[in-house]
Formats: sequence, structure tokens, C-alpha cells
Amino acid sequence: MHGSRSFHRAVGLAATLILTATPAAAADEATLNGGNAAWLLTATALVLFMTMPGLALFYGGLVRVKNVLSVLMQCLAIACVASLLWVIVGYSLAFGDGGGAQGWIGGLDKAFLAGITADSLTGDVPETVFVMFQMTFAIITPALIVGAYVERIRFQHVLLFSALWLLLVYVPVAHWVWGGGFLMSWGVFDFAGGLVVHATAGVSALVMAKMLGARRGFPRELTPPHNPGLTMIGAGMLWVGWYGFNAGSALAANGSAGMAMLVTHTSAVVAALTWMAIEWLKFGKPSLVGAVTGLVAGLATVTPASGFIGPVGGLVFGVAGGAVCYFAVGLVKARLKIDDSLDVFAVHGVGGVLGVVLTAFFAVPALGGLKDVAIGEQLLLQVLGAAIVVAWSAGASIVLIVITRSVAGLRVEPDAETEGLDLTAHGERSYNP
Amino acid sequence: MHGSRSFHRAVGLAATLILTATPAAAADEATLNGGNAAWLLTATALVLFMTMPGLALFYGGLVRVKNVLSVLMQCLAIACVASLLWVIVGYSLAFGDGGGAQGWIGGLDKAFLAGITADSLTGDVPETVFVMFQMTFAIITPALIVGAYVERIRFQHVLLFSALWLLLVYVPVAHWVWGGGFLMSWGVFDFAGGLVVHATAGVSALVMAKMLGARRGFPRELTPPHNPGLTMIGAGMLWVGWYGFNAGSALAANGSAGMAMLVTHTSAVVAALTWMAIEWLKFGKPSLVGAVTGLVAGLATVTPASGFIGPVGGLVFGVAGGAVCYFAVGLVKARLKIDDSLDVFAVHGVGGVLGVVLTAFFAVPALGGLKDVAIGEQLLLQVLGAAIVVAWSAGASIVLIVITRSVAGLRVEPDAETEGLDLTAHGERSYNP
Amino acid sequence: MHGSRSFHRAVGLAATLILTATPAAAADEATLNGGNAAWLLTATALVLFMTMPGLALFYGGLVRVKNVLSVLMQCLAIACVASLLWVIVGYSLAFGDGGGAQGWIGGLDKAFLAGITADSLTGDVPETVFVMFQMTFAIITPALIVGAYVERIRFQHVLLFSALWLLLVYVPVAHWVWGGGFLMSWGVFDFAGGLVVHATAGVSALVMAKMLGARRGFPRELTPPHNPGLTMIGAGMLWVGWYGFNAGSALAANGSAGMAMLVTHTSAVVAALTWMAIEWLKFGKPSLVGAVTGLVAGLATVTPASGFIGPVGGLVFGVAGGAVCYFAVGLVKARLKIDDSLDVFAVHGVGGVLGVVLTAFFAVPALGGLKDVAIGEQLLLQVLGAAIVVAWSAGASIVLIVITRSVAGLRVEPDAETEGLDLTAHGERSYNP
Amino acid sequence: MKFVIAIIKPFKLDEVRDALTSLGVQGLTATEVKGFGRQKGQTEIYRGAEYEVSFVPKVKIEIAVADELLERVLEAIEEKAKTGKIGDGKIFVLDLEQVVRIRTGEKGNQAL
Amino acid sequence: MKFVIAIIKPFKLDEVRDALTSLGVQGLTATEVKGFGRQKGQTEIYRGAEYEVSFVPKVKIEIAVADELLERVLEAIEEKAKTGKIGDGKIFVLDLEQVVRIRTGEKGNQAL
Amino acid sequence: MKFVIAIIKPFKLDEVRDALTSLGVQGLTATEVKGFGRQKGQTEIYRGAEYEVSFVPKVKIEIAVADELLERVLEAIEEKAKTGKIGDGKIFVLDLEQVVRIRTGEKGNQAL
Ligand SMILES: Nc1ncnc2c1ncn2[C@@H]1O[C@H](COP(=O)(O)OP(=O)(O)O)[C@@H](O)[C@H]1O
Ligand SMILES: Nc1ncnc2c1ncn2[C@@H]1O[C@H](COP(=O)(O)OP(=O)(O)O)[C@@H](O)[C@H]1O
Ligand SMILES: Nc1ncnc2c1ncn2[C@@H]1O[C@H](COP(=O)(O)OP(=O)(O)O)[C@@H](O)[C@H]1O
Repeated sequence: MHGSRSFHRAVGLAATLILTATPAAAADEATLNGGNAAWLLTATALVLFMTMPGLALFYGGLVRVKNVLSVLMQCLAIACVASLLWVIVGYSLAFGDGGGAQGWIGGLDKAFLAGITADSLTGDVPETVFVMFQMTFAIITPALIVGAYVERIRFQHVLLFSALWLLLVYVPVAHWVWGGGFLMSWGVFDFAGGLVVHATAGVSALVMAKMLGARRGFPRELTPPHNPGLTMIGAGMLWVGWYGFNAGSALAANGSAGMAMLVTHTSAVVAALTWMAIEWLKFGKPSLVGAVTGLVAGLATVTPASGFIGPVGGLVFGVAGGAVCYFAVGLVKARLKIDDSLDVFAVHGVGGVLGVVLTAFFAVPALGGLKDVAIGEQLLLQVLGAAIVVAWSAGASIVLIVITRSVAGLRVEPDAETEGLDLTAHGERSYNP
Repeated sequence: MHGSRSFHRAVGLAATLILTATPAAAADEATLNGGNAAWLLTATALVLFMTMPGLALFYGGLVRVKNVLSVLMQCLAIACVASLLWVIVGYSLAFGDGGGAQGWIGGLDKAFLAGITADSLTGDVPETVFVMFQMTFAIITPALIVGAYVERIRFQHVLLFSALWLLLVYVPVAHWVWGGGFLMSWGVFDFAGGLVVHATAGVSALVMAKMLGARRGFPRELTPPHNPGLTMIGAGMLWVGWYGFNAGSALAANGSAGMAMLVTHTSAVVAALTWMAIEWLKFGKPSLVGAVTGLVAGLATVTPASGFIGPVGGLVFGVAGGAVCYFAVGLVKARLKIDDSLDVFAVHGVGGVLGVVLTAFFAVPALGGLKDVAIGEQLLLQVLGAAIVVAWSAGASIVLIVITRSVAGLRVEPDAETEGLDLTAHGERSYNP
Repeated sequence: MHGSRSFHRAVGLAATLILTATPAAAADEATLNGGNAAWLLTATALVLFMTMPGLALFYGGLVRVKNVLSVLMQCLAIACVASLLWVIVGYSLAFGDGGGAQGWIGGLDKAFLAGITADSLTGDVPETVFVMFQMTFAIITPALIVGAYVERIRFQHVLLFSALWLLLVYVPVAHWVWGGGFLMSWGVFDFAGGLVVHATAGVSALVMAKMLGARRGFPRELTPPHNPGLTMIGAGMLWVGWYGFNAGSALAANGSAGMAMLVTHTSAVVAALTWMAIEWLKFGKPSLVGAVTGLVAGLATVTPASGFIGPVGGLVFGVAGGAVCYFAVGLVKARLKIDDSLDVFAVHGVGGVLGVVLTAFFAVPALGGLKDVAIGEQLLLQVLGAAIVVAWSAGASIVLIVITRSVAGLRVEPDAETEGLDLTAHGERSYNP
Repeated sequence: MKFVIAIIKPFKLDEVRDALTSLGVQGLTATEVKGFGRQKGQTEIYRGAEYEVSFVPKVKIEIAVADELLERVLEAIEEKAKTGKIGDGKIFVLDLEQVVRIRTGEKGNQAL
Repeated sequence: MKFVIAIIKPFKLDEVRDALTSLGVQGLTATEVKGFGRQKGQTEIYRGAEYEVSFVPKVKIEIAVADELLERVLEAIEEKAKTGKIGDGKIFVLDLEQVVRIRTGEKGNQAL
Repeated sequence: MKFVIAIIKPFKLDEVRDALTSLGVQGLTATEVKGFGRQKGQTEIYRGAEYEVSFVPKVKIEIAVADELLERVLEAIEEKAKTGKIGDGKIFVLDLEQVVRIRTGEKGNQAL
């Protein structure tokens, strides 16, 4: 179905640059581009900032006061574990040379970053910087899942699950889409991680929430987000950091990065306004928590498309992302009755997949996009790519949770849940006047 | 009065670069400079960070606990609306080709960013990045005005007023000063927005505060800022972000940017120390809220001059900005009895205009500056430019508020004001233990 | 003992670049590198962000609620005073030409930044940017000491002590190690400030804590950190900012910067995990405050080595930094019974010196490093360098405190300490509901 | 002596205090509390989920008064705290057996 | 009338309130307090230093009730607030001399 | 039994609690409150505007005690909470009719 034509199709700047980094191709032409390196160094800092402290605060403000520190701790610990694994094998499996298995997974040639020196290049940027930039993606993706299991999960399980999930879900999918794997060969478009980041995390979050069960008292007895202001600070940081996420994915300080920043920003603000408008119509008041949720939905939705579409695409992605994710939130909570506590699936899973599909349309020049493809064919590719990633994420997560829950226990005791994880899991209290 | 000599005078790096971007001039010479693009991408992120969440927190900490979320929401909503308008017509009207009306306003040729591709350049940076960088200025300027109307304004009015104000005040003034309009032709110096940003926002804030009326119980029954720590976090973010604001306005990663950063920083710290010293002498204690207000005053004051002066200029701007704004705060509140609640006029309006005027002196090489102009003539230009911008901002704001208050209502009901805007306008509470 | 061989030894990229900036050497070759300039501008913003508001929040969360604002104020005031002094004489004494005394101290030729224009270069970056980048180091170093004296010191004393300490300790040590002084000539390795920043601040903190005496009720009656979440926000900012600190110290956007970022990050996460593991084993629970303390310990430890070691070095530095600093904390508090309140010595002093010593091993290629030196010889140099800096910091601090305490008084009155410094020194309260 | 406990709307605190002061009351103690009564809390909506907030912020003031001042104190609170809208609150009067001023050791009416 | 003060575990508040409401109690006032008793606070450890936290978060509820409702109120609180574990709390009953509803000026049982 | 309410300076809480414990008091409940009295709050100045803060942070402790312990409890609080400076606070004694320990259902002196 995906013959040689799509196999050889150009797959976006990111892909090209990575390909040129393979020994043979890069040897003759690659020299360091200082401007690109400067921007990628910066983008790396911005993406780390998204998780630490951005996402941690975004999530921390939404839970009850007795679980704030546990959320911060989960994000921090995941960042540490994911970074360590990335250095040890993650980067190598995602971006190393997989030899015969290259379609499925990279190799172990770069385990412990072997052979990577200060002089190594990926395209025209230092490979060290590329390793770091990609690491920040490997940090935030499992951290996104935190939103599904807050307020009731065992900390041991967070660590074990996140570590295995990184290796079993994130790393392979990153390889498939960006590291030279089969989805990349097919020509599936995913500029900055609609599939690799948002779909994997969103789908696994739903699986986790279902298998873990709802929080005690869900939905009737829960209290409102304890500190919407904290959530808004986190959202601001996510927003700024997302510039690095999407515009950094151009791996260059050029117009492609600029356009990615522009459409990212446009989608974000339009999605926030869309969410606000829906709430205003339905409840008579737009809420801050709603507006920032819309903002994040707009950011997640545009992520896969950010390097391929133009400003008008950005507007459309914003409206779509804001509205669809809004209704997805209600669907999961009210219909499916799954306590995906902070709506990871509805915002990231749905937003990411939606964006991947919409990309097929708005990437074409007729709709302001930058890629010369046939909508129909590309749509098939995008849908197929999304289906595979969703299926893999769901399947692997189920298997993983079945295993990890027998090893590390899934849920804390009811008493500990009542008392709150801050005290029972970490021995700390979030506020001591 | 300003004959051909001043008409043709060089008007600073920013201007030059923009001019070279006009089709004819740019065609032959412009190629992408990666270093400059990298810095401008970064600066854009920094300036967004100033508003989201910097300014929001700075303001949020100063209000009463029942209005915190409403302030965050106002800043966020303004950021969204301004961004959207910028994409639709703002950028085009400010920086597009105005044809015969170019002295007054740009054209609609770039509405919806038509014709801007990933390859378009402004000077030697991608035009997409220039669009984004300028957008962050268009975001923060109406957001600055929030400080004048907190705790009592209708949210509908915030949206409507900010949208119209952006088009009627910000966009034209940006065009006059930076986009090829008449103030730019005359040679008025305003490197990073003493007029375009601070004077417009500050003056309009005063008008708004006056027309809206004081908060109930002003001044006797108000309570102190509910969370000075939040204000200080916001100030730190504003400070860091201001590096992008001023040094980014060089539109290049060079010594001009470096010098702008240096004088910006110098003015900020000296102004903070000045404010501290005055409080210490007057009240026996320097306060944190005072110190950070001084800091922001120093930053606002040096903004118009930041690309034109040297380190010694930075020291003088700091002392002047800190001291003059200090006394302006007292003047507005105690003498004029206008409840410009968070001192937008005294800090930004006064600081911005003061800086514009002082620029005439310290831009000359004799006083460490970088511009080869005659002080007297330049002073006239600066004063005239300031007068025009102040008059326009005041006049247009009055007209706007008269209109918008009949359409969207200005103030919330007394009961809602007593209850707080968080609950009544957004249905949320800032802290739920 | 350190003959001509080590005198002429290459001393790392930072040193080389600085050397080339001396008039004679630089004249012919230096031209602006935009990519490097872009990254250094960014790194400067990142390092300012570490103090404002990063460190301020990190420390602010650890104190009692009645002293939060005083901690923020101390950090802010130090930032202002240090910046001002840096412009006036600090930069010149650290990096100016010391003539015959160059081994010991720079000259006054660049006082008030005389002669530095927008065109001046340091290596291939604008000297203005270099001045700013170095200034952010001069800001954070005295601010680190805040952790030793919180909750009981007079604000006057903070100002006076910090100002003099900057001139008497920071500036000379910066000159010795980075500015062409004798430690640089000997070839002591200190990439980003294990000696210049962490050892000086850590040792002086211990001296200060001892001479100032413990807080009333120490250790029995103290209450837990009032807001660990604030500390974690600060830690996240320190982490992100540290990318600028260490990778910025390459003074270039290249693989050296990339490698510095990589090893910095690796050491940080491993140290956080190490600290968590120790707490888990000892107390059955890992705490958030512990984890972020470990993180900072890992960052401090790797700082001197960050430009010289490889990924494996990063792993080892992390384990060592996390574990050694953990036990140092206990040692100082429980054994020495010194109320170094926020563990500045144990984390920064011990971490910094440990890192300087370990650098001798892991800088060599056999252990993944980038420097071609003999371990034994380099170890001697590192130990000697550390000993000299430690001794100078301790001695100078003792003398300084003896003087400043007679001029500005060391401690607040017992009643003020009980009441809290927020109200008594600044007339503000951190939270007014 | 009597121990008066009044639950009032938070923004009425200053007015009530001023009225009491002018009656000669020298001290009182205020506490932030959450009230449950006929006045219902707002329904808050976050991401579509409704949270019924049944408690409303109130301020409790406690005042120890001499018997002869009681009536005027009750009247003053009633008058100043009243908005006429639901949720204005309640006043409770308990008997107070003894009072001690810690600083001086004074007892009874002296200590008020 | 009686003035009932109950100190309970915070997460029992909603259950107790519901039980009281179904008895006909129309209002009550809740306050966050810190309790000291047989139940010991957790020891918190920060950077190796141990902090003994002797106070435990509790909620205090105050309910003014008519005499005839007292017994049932006490039973309801006892039943709902009980977990059987240490720290369940206490109920205190004081005599209540007078009640005023501020909004209407009603007094006594009417005002409850 | 008596219900003792003491308003004290916040930093005296631990000392008072220790003293009461050594008298055999097994429990007490503490609340953060704001006091208004002879001691005036500091004037706070923000951006030149003066805010008169009339309330001062205090801690309220409530202790149910057996009659025979009352005197010693009062003395202990007085002694420990006293600094001799204005604002040391007050102790109020009310009659306590009944006590229930929720966990066990014990009543009266047993339940204290
Ligand atoms: N029986 C009661 N016991 C204790 N507090 C009560 C009681 N009834 C009401 N309150 C307090 O008085 C407040 C106001 O009561 P509510 O019934 O809402 O309005 P109103 O007093 O106007 O009838 C409540 O929020 C609660 O704090
Ligand atoms: N004598 C007392 N006076 C006031 N409050 C008390 C008294 N004894 C206990 N309390 C309150 O009741 C709570 C529970 O008491 P505790 O002794 O811990 O458990 P239990 O009630 O199960 O014996 C305490 O935290 C405290 O708030
Ligand atoms: N009549 C009163 N009723 C209730 N509380 C009171 C009364 N008088 C004083 N207080 C409380 O006691 C505290 C101390 O009283 P104050 O008059 O300031 O000092 P002192 O007790 O030393 O005379 C006050 O802040 C207030 O909380």
C-alpha cells in the first residue's frame, strides 16, 4: 500500500537533518551552524522548562491541597528517570542505527552515548545538543501521563511504570516517526510530536486511568482545583516552552522555525478563545481553568502540523482543537465515567490525533501549507500512522500495567488516599504556616 | 518644522532593518542570518514570558485575594485577543505598506499574513519571526493597562476595549514610530517602545481609571497587596523577559543587542536601589513591593533609549526613573485621587515619556551614547513625538471608552465588586483548601 | 612546583577566548560570531533567571512564613548591589588588565566600563554580552550565601557584607581563575565556577553562619519549610538556568556547549535520584525537598567539570555529588551544630570542591573527558587551587564580618526575630487574605 | 459577663468592629470560618465538571462583654451586619464565668 | 438551647453535615483547626532534620441546636465522625442563652 | 467541667502546650485568629499608600478541663503566655455541660 513513492518521499526538515547525520551522508557536507546550534540549545532549555516546573505546576494546581507535592514529585522523578534511561539506552534505541531492524527500532551502538563527542554533528548542529533536545521530549511525554493517575497511585509504581513505558512505548514510536523507522519511511507527518508525544501519552493515560480506577468519591465528592493560579502559571510556562518544542523541532533558526512558532501561537490563542466562548455560552461565565485548558489543547493539536502549515491553518487548528477537546473532556468524564483526572486523554490524546489527521489537509499549499502532497493519500497515511501508534500505546500500556501492578502495587491504601499522598508517600505538607 | 534633513536621518537599527525589508530594497541583499534569527526567536519567547505569566503574576499579587484569578484571566484573554487581531490585521496595518497613507498607517496587503512564507525576510531575519516578535509587544501593551482597572471592571469590557484599543492606539503608534510612519521619518528615537508601549498604555490607563472611577472604599478601606511574593516572582520574570524586549529590539545578536541588555539591566538595578533608598529615608524600611516597582520603573524608563545610550546613561536613567516614578505614584494617588490601582500611569506612562525625553541627551556620544545628533534638535523631536503620542492615546481612549461603556458596560455591580470578580465573573476561587 | 609547563598549559575554552580578547592578540582575528553571541545573550538571561526569581523562590520556600519576603528582598537587593558594583569596578578588576599585578587582580582601566563600546569583542562575542554574562555570575554568588543567614540577619548587614564580599572575595577569585590570574596560569580547571562560585559562597556561608549564631530555637523548635512547592519551582528554574550557567560558559554555541549541557543535566538527575534513594532507605520515604536538594547538589558538583568531562563523567559526578552532599548536610547540622540554615556549605561548598577535585580524574580522555592532562599532576593543581580559594574565602569572610558587624550590626533583636523579618525589616506580610 | 459569638459576612467586619469600638468594646477576636445554612454556595464548574460548594466564607467574631453592655452590643452587630439578604448570619450569646487578662493577671470585668 | 462544638477529622465533614441536615439542622459553622491529643502528628524530615509536628489538622464544627434536638445531634455526629481510630475527636456541649438571626432580628429557637 | 478559651501570642503556643501537658491535660485545639485590642497593628506601606492593619495575628486555644484542674490550667497559661507587653491576650472560662469522645462514646470527665 505504501510503495516506493511514499518510501522515498521527503519527510520534513527534521527527518532530512537526521538522515544526513548517518555517517556516510554527513561526512562530506556537515559543518556546524552556530545560529542553528544557538537556537537548539535555547529550545532545549525551553522544553525542559515545560516540565520543570511548567507541567508540574499546571497539574499541581488542579489537584487537592493534600496531593500537590506528590504531583510535583512525580514529575520530577519521571524527569530524572527518563533522562537517565535516555542516556543509557533510550537515545540509542530511538536514533541509533538499527541495522536490519531499523524499521522497528534503533540499535545499541550509542548506548551510554558511546562515540558521541563534542565534535559529533546531527545535520549541522552538535549531536550532544540533539541528544539533549530529544531528551526533553522523552522527559515530558511520560510526565504528561501523571495527570491520569494523580491522588491515588503508589510512587513506586510511577517510577517503574514510567521507566518501562519510556522504553516500550516512547522510544519505539520516536524511532518509527523520527528515527528512521517505518512510519518515517512511509512519510507520515508528525513535526513535533502529535503521535510521538501526545497520542502515546494520551492513550496510555486513558488505559491507566481505567485500570487504576477512579479516585474515592469520584465524581461527586471531589473538590475544585485547589489553586487555579498555579495552573495558570504552569500554562504560561508551557506556552513559552512550546515555542522551543515546536519551533525547536525545525532544528534550525530559520523561517521554518519562525512559521512553526507563528502557527503554534495562533492555534493556542484561538483554542483558548474557543474554549472560553463555549463556556460562556453554556455557563454564562468563562473560567480561567477552562481558558488555559483550551490553550493547551490548541498547542497539542497544532504540534504535529507546526512545521507544515501556514497561518490560516493555525487558525483552523485552534478552533478545531479547542472545540473537539472541550467535548472530549465531557465525554470521558460524564459518559465513559473514567477518572482520567486531569484530562490527559481528552486534551493530549484527542488533540494530538486530531492534529495528525488535520495535517493531511492543511499541509498542502492550497490551504496555506508547505508540503507538496496529495491530500487523500496523505490522509490515509496520517490515519494509518495514528491508528498504529494508538493501538501500540494502548496494547503496550495494558501489558505493562498488568506486570507493574503485580510488582509494585498500583494504588495506595484507602487511608493514605484520604490522608493525601503528600504526607503518606513523601512525609511532607505543602503548606506549613 | 521637521524638514528633509530630519526626514532622511538614520533612525536606528530597527528602522533600517525594517526599511530594507521593503520589496525593492531587500531583494538583492537580504540573506538569512542564523545567529540573528536564533536570538530573535529567543527574544520572542522572552517577551511572551513577560506577559504570560510575568505581568499576570506581578499584577495578581497586588490585588485582593478575591480578584486574583480575574487579573490572570484578563491578562490571558488580552494576550489571546491581541494575538488574533495581530494575525488578522494588526501586523499588516503596523508594518505593511501603507502606500500614500504610509505616514499614518500601513496597508492591508498583509492582512491574515498574506504572502508571508517561511522564506520571507525582514532584514536578515525571517519575517515570520519578526511578526511573532512584534506580536509579543502587541500582547503586553494592552495587558499593561489591566493594572488601572482591576477589581471592578466587567470582563466583557476588557475584551472589547482591549481589542479596539489595539487597533486604534497601539497599531497606529507602532506604525508611526517603527513601521515607516511620520514619527519614524522625523527621526524620533524610540528603541524598544517608550512611546509605542509605555506611553500609550500608561496614558490610556490614567484615562480609564478616571472614567471607570475608584474601587469601592478607595483609598481608606483597601487592604494591602495580598501576596507580595507573587508580585516579586512576576517582577523577576519581567526583568528576564525585558532582556528580550530591549536587546531583542536590535533584531540582531550583536554588540548593539549586548549594549541594550547592559544599559537595560543597569537602569533597572539602579532604579530599584533608588526606590529602596527613598522608602528607607521616608519610612525607615525599604519594602519588597517598593523595590520591584522601582525595578520596573527603571526598565520602562530605559526602554526607549536602550539601543542608543551607554553604561553611564544607564546609571542616570535608573536614578531618574526610580525617583520620578516614585513621586508620580504619590501624585496620582494622593493628589489627583485617581485610582489607577496598580500605578500604570505613574510607572509606565511617566517612565516611558521620561525615558523618551532623556534619550535626547544620553544618545549623544559626549554622554556615552551611540547616535550622532544635536541634543537640542533631538530634544524637540522627542518632546514633540511624546506629546503627539500622549495626546492621541488620551483622546482615542476617551472616545473608545465612551463607546465601549455603552456597548459592554463598564463596571460590575457593587455586590459583585464586594464579592470579588473571581467568583462573580469566572465562577472560580483562587484557593480551595 | 608549578613550572612553566603548567603555566603555558591550555586552560579550557573559556580561558582561551578571554585571552584572545587582550588587545594585541584579538586585533587581527576577532570578528563577531552571531551564533555564539545569540547563545551568550540567551545564557545571560538564563543565569539571571536562576537568581531572579529561581534562587529567591528556592530559598523562600524553605524558611518560615514570617520571613519569606525578607529572603526575596535579600536576593533582589544583592542582585542590584552586585550589578552596580560590577559596572563600576567589578568587571574591570576581574577581567581588566592588571598589568604587573595581573596574577593577583585586574586593573581599573575598565572601571565604569570605560572604553567598552557596542563594537568591542571578547573572543568572537560582543564584550557587552560578556560583561553581562559574567555579571549574572557576580549576582548569584553572593546571593547563594543568603541561605546561611536567613531569618535573623539585619538587612543593612546583608547589603554591606555582600558589597564588600563581592569586591574582596568574588572579584579576586574570578580574576585568579578566569581573568588571567595565577590559578588560570597554573592550569587549574574550573569551567563554570566550582571554585569561583560554589566554593567561595559555600565556605563564606559556613563562616557567616558560625559567626552569626543559630536561629532562636535551633534546632528543636524550628518548623518545617513553609512551602516546599515554592522550593520546587525555584529548583526547576535553577535547573533550566543552569543550562545557561554551564553551557553558556563555553562562550559559544557549539559541541562544547552541548556536551556541557549534557553532563550538567546528567549529573543533576543522577544526584536527585541518589538523594531520593538514600532517603528512601533511611526513612522509608523520598521527600520532594530532599530530591530537589540532591538536584542542586548534582548541579553544583558538575559545574567546575562541565566543559571537560563526558557523559560517563556526568553519571559519576551525580552519584558522588548526591551522596557526599547528603552526608555533609547531616554533618554540619548534627555534628558541627552550625545553623547554616539552608545548607549552603554542605551543598555548594562541598559540592563545588568535590567537583573541582573529581575533575582531575574525569577530564582525561580515558575516563571520557576532553582534556589531555596527567591525572596526578592535575589533581595536585585542583587540590591546591581549591585549598587556596577555600582559605581565602574563609579568611576574608572572617575579617569582613568582624568589620561589618561593628558598622552595621549583625543580628536583629530577639523580638524582631520572633516577629519575623518580613514585618520588622520590610513592613510587609507575605500573605494578606 | 457574656461571651458573644457572631457569624457575619466577611466584608462587614470592619463596620461591625467600628460600631463596637464606639460602644466602648476594647477588644474582640475574629476567625475566618465556613458557613453552612440557608444561603447556598455557588456551583463552580471546572472543565465541565460541576462542584457544589456548600460552604460559604464567613467571619466569626468573639467578644467578651460585661452584662450591661450586652444589649447594645447585640443591637450594634445586628444593625451593622445586616444587608437584608440571606446569609447575614447569627449571633450566639453564652454565659461567661471568668476572664483573665494575661498581661496583668486582672480578672472579671476589669480584664475585658 | 445548646451550643455544640465538635472536633472531627477533616474528611468526615461532609458526611456529618449531611447527617445533621437530615435531622433538620439548618445551619452550622466550620473552622479549620489544629488538634493536639493522643493522636500524634507525623514526624516530618527535611534534609535529614526531624521536625516533630505535634498538631494534627482537624475541623471544628459549631452548631446551635434546640434542646430537644440535642441528643439526636450528638448521636449523629458520633456515628458519622467515628472511624474507631485514635484522633476521632470530641464533642462539647455548652449552654446557649440567646440566638439572634441578623437578617430578620428573630430570636431564640426561631432564629436557629 | 469547664471550657477554657485562651487568646495568646502565636509564638507562645508551644510553651503553653508543654505546660498544660505536664499538668495532665491530654488534649487541646488551636486556631489561628486575628485579634483586635489595645495592641495596635503595624501600619503597612505599599507604594506610598498607608494601610492600617488593625488586626494582629493571635492563636486561640480551646481546652476542656475537669473542674479541679481549672485553677492550675489558668495559672499555667497565664505564666507561660505572659511577656508583660501589650497584646498578651485573654483567657475566657465557660461552663461545659457535656463532653463526648467520639471514638469510644465515653462521656464526661472520662472523655477529656
Ligand atoms: N444553627 C447554626 N449553628 C451554627 N451556625 C449557624 C447556624 N445556622 C446558621 N449558622 C451560620 O450562619 C450563617 C448564615 O446562615 P444562613 O442560614 O445562610 O442565613 P440567614 O442567617 O440569613 O438565615 C451560616 O453560613 C452559618 O455559618
Ligand atoms: N481536652 C480537650 N480540649 C479541647 N480539645 C480536645 C481535648 N482533647 C482532645 N481535643 C481535640 O480532639 C482531638 C482528638 O483527640 P485525640 O486525643 O487525639 O483522640 P481521641 O479523641 O480519639 O482520644 C484533638 O486533636 C483535639 O483537637
Ligand atoms: N473583649 C474581648 N473579647 C474577645 N477577645 C478579646 C477581647 N479583648 C481582647 N481580646 C483578644 O485579646 C487580644 C489581646 O488584647 P489586647 O487588648 O491587645 O492586649 P492585652 O490583653 O495585653 O490588654 C486581642 O488581640 C483579642 O484577640
